[in-house]
Amino acid sequence: MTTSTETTPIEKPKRNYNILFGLTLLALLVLLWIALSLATPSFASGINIANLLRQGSMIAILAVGQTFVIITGGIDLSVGAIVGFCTVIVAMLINAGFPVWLAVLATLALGVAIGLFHGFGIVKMGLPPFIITLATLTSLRGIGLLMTNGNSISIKNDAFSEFSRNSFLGVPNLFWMVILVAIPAYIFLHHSRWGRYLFSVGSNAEASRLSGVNVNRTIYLAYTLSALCAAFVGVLLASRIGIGNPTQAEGWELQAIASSVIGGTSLFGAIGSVHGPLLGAFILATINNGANLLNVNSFWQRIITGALIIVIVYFDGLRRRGK
Amino acid sequence: MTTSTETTPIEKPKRNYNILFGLTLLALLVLLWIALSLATPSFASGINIANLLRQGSMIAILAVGQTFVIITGGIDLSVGAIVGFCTVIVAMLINAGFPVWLAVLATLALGVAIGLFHGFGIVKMGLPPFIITLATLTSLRGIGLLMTNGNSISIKNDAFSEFSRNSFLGVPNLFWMVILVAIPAYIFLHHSRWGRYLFSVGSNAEASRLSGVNVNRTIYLAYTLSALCAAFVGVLLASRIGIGNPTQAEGWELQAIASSVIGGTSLFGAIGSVHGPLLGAFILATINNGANLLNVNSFWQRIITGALIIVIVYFDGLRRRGK
Amino acid sequence: MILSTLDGHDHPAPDAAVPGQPILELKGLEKKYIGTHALKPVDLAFKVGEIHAIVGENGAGKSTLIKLLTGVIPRTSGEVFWDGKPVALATPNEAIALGINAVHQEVVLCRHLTVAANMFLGEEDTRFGMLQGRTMVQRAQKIIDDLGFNLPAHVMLGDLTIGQQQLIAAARATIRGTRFLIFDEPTAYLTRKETEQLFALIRRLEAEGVTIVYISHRMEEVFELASRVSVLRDGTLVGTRNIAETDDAELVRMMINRSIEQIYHKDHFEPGETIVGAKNLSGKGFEDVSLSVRAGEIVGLYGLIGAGRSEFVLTLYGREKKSAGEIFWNGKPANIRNEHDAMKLGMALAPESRRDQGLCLNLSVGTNLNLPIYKRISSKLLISGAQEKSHAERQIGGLRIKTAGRHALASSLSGGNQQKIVIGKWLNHGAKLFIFDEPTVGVDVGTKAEIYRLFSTLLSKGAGIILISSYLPEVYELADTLHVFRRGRLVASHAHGQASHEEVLTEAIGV
Amino acid sequence: ADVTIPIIVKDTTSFYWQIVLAGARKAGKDLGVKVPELGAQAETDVNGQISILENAVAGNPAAIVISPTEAKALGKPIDEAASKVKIIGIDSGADSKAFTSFLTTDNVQGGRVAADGLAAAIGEANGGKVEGKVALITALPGAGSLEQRAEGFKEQLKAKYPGLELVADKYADGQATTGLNIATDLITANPDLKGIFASNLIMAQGVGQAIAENNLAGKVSLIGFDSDDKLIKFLNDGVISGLVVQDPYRMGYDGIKTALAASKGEKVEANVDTGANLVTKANMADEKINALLNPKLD
Ligand SMILES: Nc1ncnc2c1ncn2[C@@H]1O[C@H](COP(=O)(O)OP(=O)(O)OP(=O)(O)O)[C@@H](O)[C@H]1O
Ligand SMILES: Nc1ncnc2c1ncn2[C@@H]1O[C@H](COP(=O)(O)OP(=O)(O)OP(=O)(O)O)[C@@H](O)[C@H]1O
Ligand SMILES: [Mg+2]
Ligand SMILES: [Mg+2]
Repeated sequence: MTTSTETTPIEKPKRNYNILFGLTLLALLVLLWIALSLATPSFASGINIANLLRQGSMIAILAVGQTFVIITGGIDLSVGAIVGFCTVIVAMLINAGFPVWLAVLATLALGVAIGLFHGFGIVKMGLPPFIITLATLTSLRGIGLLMTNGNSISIKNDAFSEFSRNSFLGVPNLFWMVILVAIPAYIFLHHSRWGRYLFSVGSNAEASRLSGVNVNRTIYLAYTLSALCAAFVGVLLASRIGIGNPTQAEGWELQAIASSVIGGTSLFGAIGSVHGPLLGAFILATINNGANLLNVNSFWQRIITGALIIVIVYFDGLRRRGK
Repeated sequence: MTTSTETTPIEKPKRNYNILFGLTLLALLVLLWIALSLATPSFASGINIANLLRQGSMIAILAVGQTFVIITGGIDLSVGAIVGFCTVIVAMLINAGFPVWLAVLATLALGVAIGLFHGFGIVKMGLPPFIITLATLTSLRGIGLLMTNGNSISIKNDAFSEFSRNSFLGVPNLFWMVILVAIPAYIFLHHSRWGRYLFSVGSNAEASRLSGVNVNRTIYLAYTLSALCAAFVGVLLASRIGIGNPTQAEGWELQAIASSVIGGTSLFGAIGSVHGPLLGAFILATINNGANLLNVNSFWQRIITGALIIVIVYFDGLRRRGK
Repeated sequence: MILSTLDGHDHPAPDAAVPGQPILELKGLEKKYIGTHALKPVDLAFKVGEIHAIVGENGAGKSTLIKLLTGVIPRTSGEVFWDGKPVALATPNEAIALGINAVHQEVVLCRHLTVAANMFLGEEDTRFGMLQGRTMVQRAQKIIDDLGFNLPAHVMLGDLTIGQQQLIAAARATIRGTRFLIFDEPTAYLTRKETEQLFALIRRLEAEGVTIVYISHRMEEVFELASRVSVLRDGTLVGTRNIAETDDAELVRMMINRSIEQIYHKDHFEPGETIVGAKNLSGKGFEDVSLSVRAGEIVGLYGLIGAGRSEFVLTLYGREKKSAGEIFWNGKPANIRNEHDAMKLGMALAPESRRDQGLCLNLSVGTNLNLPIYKRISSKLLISGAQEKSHAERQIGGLRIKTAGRHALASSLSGGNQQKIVIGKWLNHGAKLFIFDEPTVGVDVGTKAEIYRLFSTLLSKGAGIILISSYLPEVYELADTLHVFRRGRLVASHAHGQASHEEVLTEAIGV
Repeated sequence: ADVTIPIIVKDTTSFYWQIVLAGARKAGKDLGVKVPELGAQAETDVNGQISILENAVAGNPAAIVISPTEAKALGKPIDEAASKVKIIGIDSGADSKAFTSFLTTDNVQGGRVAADGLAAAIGEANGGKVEGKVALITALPGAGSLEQRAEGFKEQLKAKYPGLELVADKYADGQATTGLNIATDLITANPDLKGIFASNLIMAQGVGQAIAENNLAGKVSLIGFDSDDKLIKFLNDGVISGLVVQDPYRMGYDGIKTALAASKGEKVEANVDTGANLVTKANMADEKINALLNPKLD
């Protein structure tokens, strides 16, 4: 009876695991890229890579914001509407003669206000996130349409429109914006205490509360960040298409959520990262870009997208369970 | 062995509570109706009531199916796409000369197959419900478009188209269909053991499994019922618009979910009823109908819808917490 | 009364298996999790009609064994024989069909269903396919009443306290025509009175020839009930003893491979200043409670389930609103609006329900341990990785939390080890007043002794402690002042050792 | 005003239909008629439009002006409505003989005009050679008028411009950004692409942006449909070679006017074609065209 504690093989630490998981989605993305490079010569061209980066950028930023909310166990259906609405606001402000930086700042501030309103609805009014953000979605589109009367507002500032077209060091500005969002988001989520609080609230709000976490403030924070990301995307979209139009970005909320979930975020909260949603968004963008280059019939394209989503998430799940 | 454990103050049984809750949403609906009758003479006219019943019917049926899924803690984003797809299938079958009853049965069977596929994805492939149903949403629209080449199929059977326009005993047939779905659904959810299992799986899947509940079968069941309801709505929609068109019913999934949540269903599962979603759907229909009659600008209509959703769910929440 | 007929179901009565013959035999049963060898090959036979206790340290593999026997998890290797025939035990249904049932360690029931619905889950009464809701409530009520649990059958399970839920779980397991019933720490959340009721129930089952497996960290329960006892250590079966041929000391030695001379370790300190005082405090679940805690003393709160102790401390801690009365901190009236205020003053609360209030189960052990102190271990913006690591590892080492590492998920720990996290996070934080609500639920003897020693350390540093426990020996031995709660009121107070167990119990029940 | 004539458009959120509504509003003011402005939330929302039509009939108006989203689907409901009130159709047809009057732009004809415009632009850019690859981008599947434009465009290409090869026939999801992305990818995949027809306003904006983004003005010719500030600017900058422009304002105005006359029992013309015109940089200053490009909204 002297058997001492046998050392059990120590489980892989969770963090490494997460990075590995990220890596393997990355592997999938790279695989897609290799396959497409072989299938069509134009895929690997510099110009197409730039296009691809541009095409995935906006959903990627939305997905990062959305992920903060999903980690707390919530959902933000309003991001598409915020994007559309903010294209209108920034377009109007610029056309009214405000300097671009001021117009952008004001638009971002509006995003913060919308996010705070969501937090208020959830925390103070006790509304389910699904409902309050759905209501904002509906109302914001209405307000935007009312302001523009269904018209698009043509932005009369070429420098502003140029921004999204240009590159810096050979990388499209839009992709720089992803980096600009992703790095602070990564530090915030994985290396700051507020990031920890997002996870803990999503895992068990009551336990967090009893451990001194300000649960309400954490929820405000998550929705504000999501809306802020959306407002930022609104500015980028206005720059890219050169108009303010409240009906734009319809359905982007679902794309953002899908990117996030493909990237490993759990809709039950407490599981998620920053790199996951980014990879998710660029996987979706690659599928569309590839299908366009291969001139796949638009209808087939939808079918393939659906099937690929299933396959990707399935294999990803297999790998995670297998570990 | 005499008294020992002190009796806790006995709370009202949950069932009564549920019915009361239903009643009060009903009160809200009635209030809306009274207000609208006073505001516009045409609201209370027989023809308008018939219109209103018709307009709310399809979302109501979808919402009931969706509620089964939400009670298990899942979500079904595909219902709108199934509706659109099934309009195509039933139209093609009828035009191919199949008798209407057979065409309808075949379409419903297809709905069941789609639901089983969802169950398979969730249970066997371990996919999150959000992902598998989002993938089906995308793919089904693609398949439908491919089958119709983007065109609408005109249904060459007047009897079939007439059905949704006609009434029986002064009540529109479409509303009869709601009753046809709601009564078995009510019995199923609240008075059968399978209904009970939906709740238990949503509340604690592990506990249910340990009690010998077949959790997998319950999940298959929920998604099958939801898809079946959607296929049925597809048949009704085909009858109402007289065409098969795969792009119809876009966004109806969100309307169905919203109706369900307004009706008191919890997106975290284990809480829900049949009458709740029905009331939710008709409240939304009334808001739209009233706004049309009052000639509210369609942009304002969106803003008001959003605001009313917040107000209704807020007061409903207040009342429930107050109890 | 024959329990298996109590619910009117026609379950096969335990056939006339000969008492003393093996009914369930394990040969080389083994379970490996990724990274953890939870159960090393075990050979063990359970005899018909015996009460077989299983003891062992936290994480020794007791619950794992139970989960294997009830088809909850698949085994890695080995064989199980039921009545001499090999069985797969691949699903819970298979176990239930054989007549193997369990009351699991964590209450696994559905909070959103009624008590009655939970009791009959999976075996509903139906007529023409329709649920007989009212009949089931009546039957459930009758069963509950017969067992002497005074609980309503029609309320939502989630509205009951955990202790009450545990009783329901026990009641539920007994009505399933069972031949083999496993209790995994059933008394953890029960008071002495309820424990007696449960024991009566277990003896009745034994008399009917049901084989009982009983897991507990409380030695006196093992000696009171069991006929044989098996000891697990680190997933290995160390030995099986007839209860008559062993004693406390031997079992403890087998369990932890060393001996402890004394479990209830208590140093006396000269009480200092009053830290916290409640004056005529009322709130949800309790009324007009006045008491105070001084530096260097342990104030114990004893009472039956639902006596209002938890609600009282939650109100002190700012989680619930007080309806009347006042709270004093360091002699001055304190306005505590929320938990954060309480923490800032210097309070720490380890809540009673680790699942609902204590732990973020799907986060890592390290994150859970550091949750209250992230502010302290962050520079302006960033968390100090080194401090995060050192604080987590100090508690893992100090409390001997059995885990694959600080990155392992809290949910992968055994019940007792989870409980250690709930306590450990407040040790990291440090405070003037520690409130421990049922701190040793599910904790093994060795660790219990360490936790009590830890109390002394806290006291020696000038802290005060409020200790709530439904386990009378614990509060009785440790508390400098013992307050007894009954129906939300503080009915009696005693200094250490002043009143006997019986007196305290009588006051708590109020006969 | 006691007389009410609702107008039901396909999609209130699009600028084109807002111009129709503006025309109707003006007519209402001029003629002393109350004109509720109704419409579906999206051009594909057939069921929504049927509901709106039902609601409008319930209000007992003098007549109804409607632009059916879907010819077949709206046939029966319009027949039924026509049994209670006079129905005037605008813009697009329906499978119903119950229209008292019908003011239409022939969308198939619009598609043909676009093909002609594209051919002319490609010819001009390539020294008279009308040949090369062209693409068609449709905003979203399932919208009747867009299908008709596509039909006319493809028909005309086949019939008159054998040198133009349609290499891609793409559907977007109604979003300008998607149009932009598709156009960018098409240009990447077909570096020798000569022309694109973007068959509605929002697609023309997206595709125009793609051409501007890649500095392909003059290399890839673009024909759009309908107009607004942004597209006119593109036209001026040479990014867009031509726009097919209808007369939505007149459709709205004359729709109400005709409906009022019909409701009074006056005889009205059964079919009116309001025309589709190709606007290029060359003719955009013409008075008639200018009026189309800049309708007087209030
Ligand atoms: N799902 C799991 N994944 C990985 N390891 C696990 C899992 N469940 C349990 N373990 C590990 O298996 C070992 C045995 O756990 P078990 O729950 O059987 O202990 P126990 O004897 O019941 O302890 P306690 O007295 O604390 O309840 C522990 O080291 C635990 O961490
Ligand atoms: N969620 C709830 N809903 C209704 N009543 C509750 C709820 N939680 C607790 N109560 C009631 O409040 C009173 C005080 O409960 P409390 O948990 O404070 O008692 P306790 O002395 O700590 O007992 P325990 O040993 O069960 O923890 C009891 O009557 C209990 O039933
Ligand atoms: Mg255990
Ligand atoms: Mg308690």
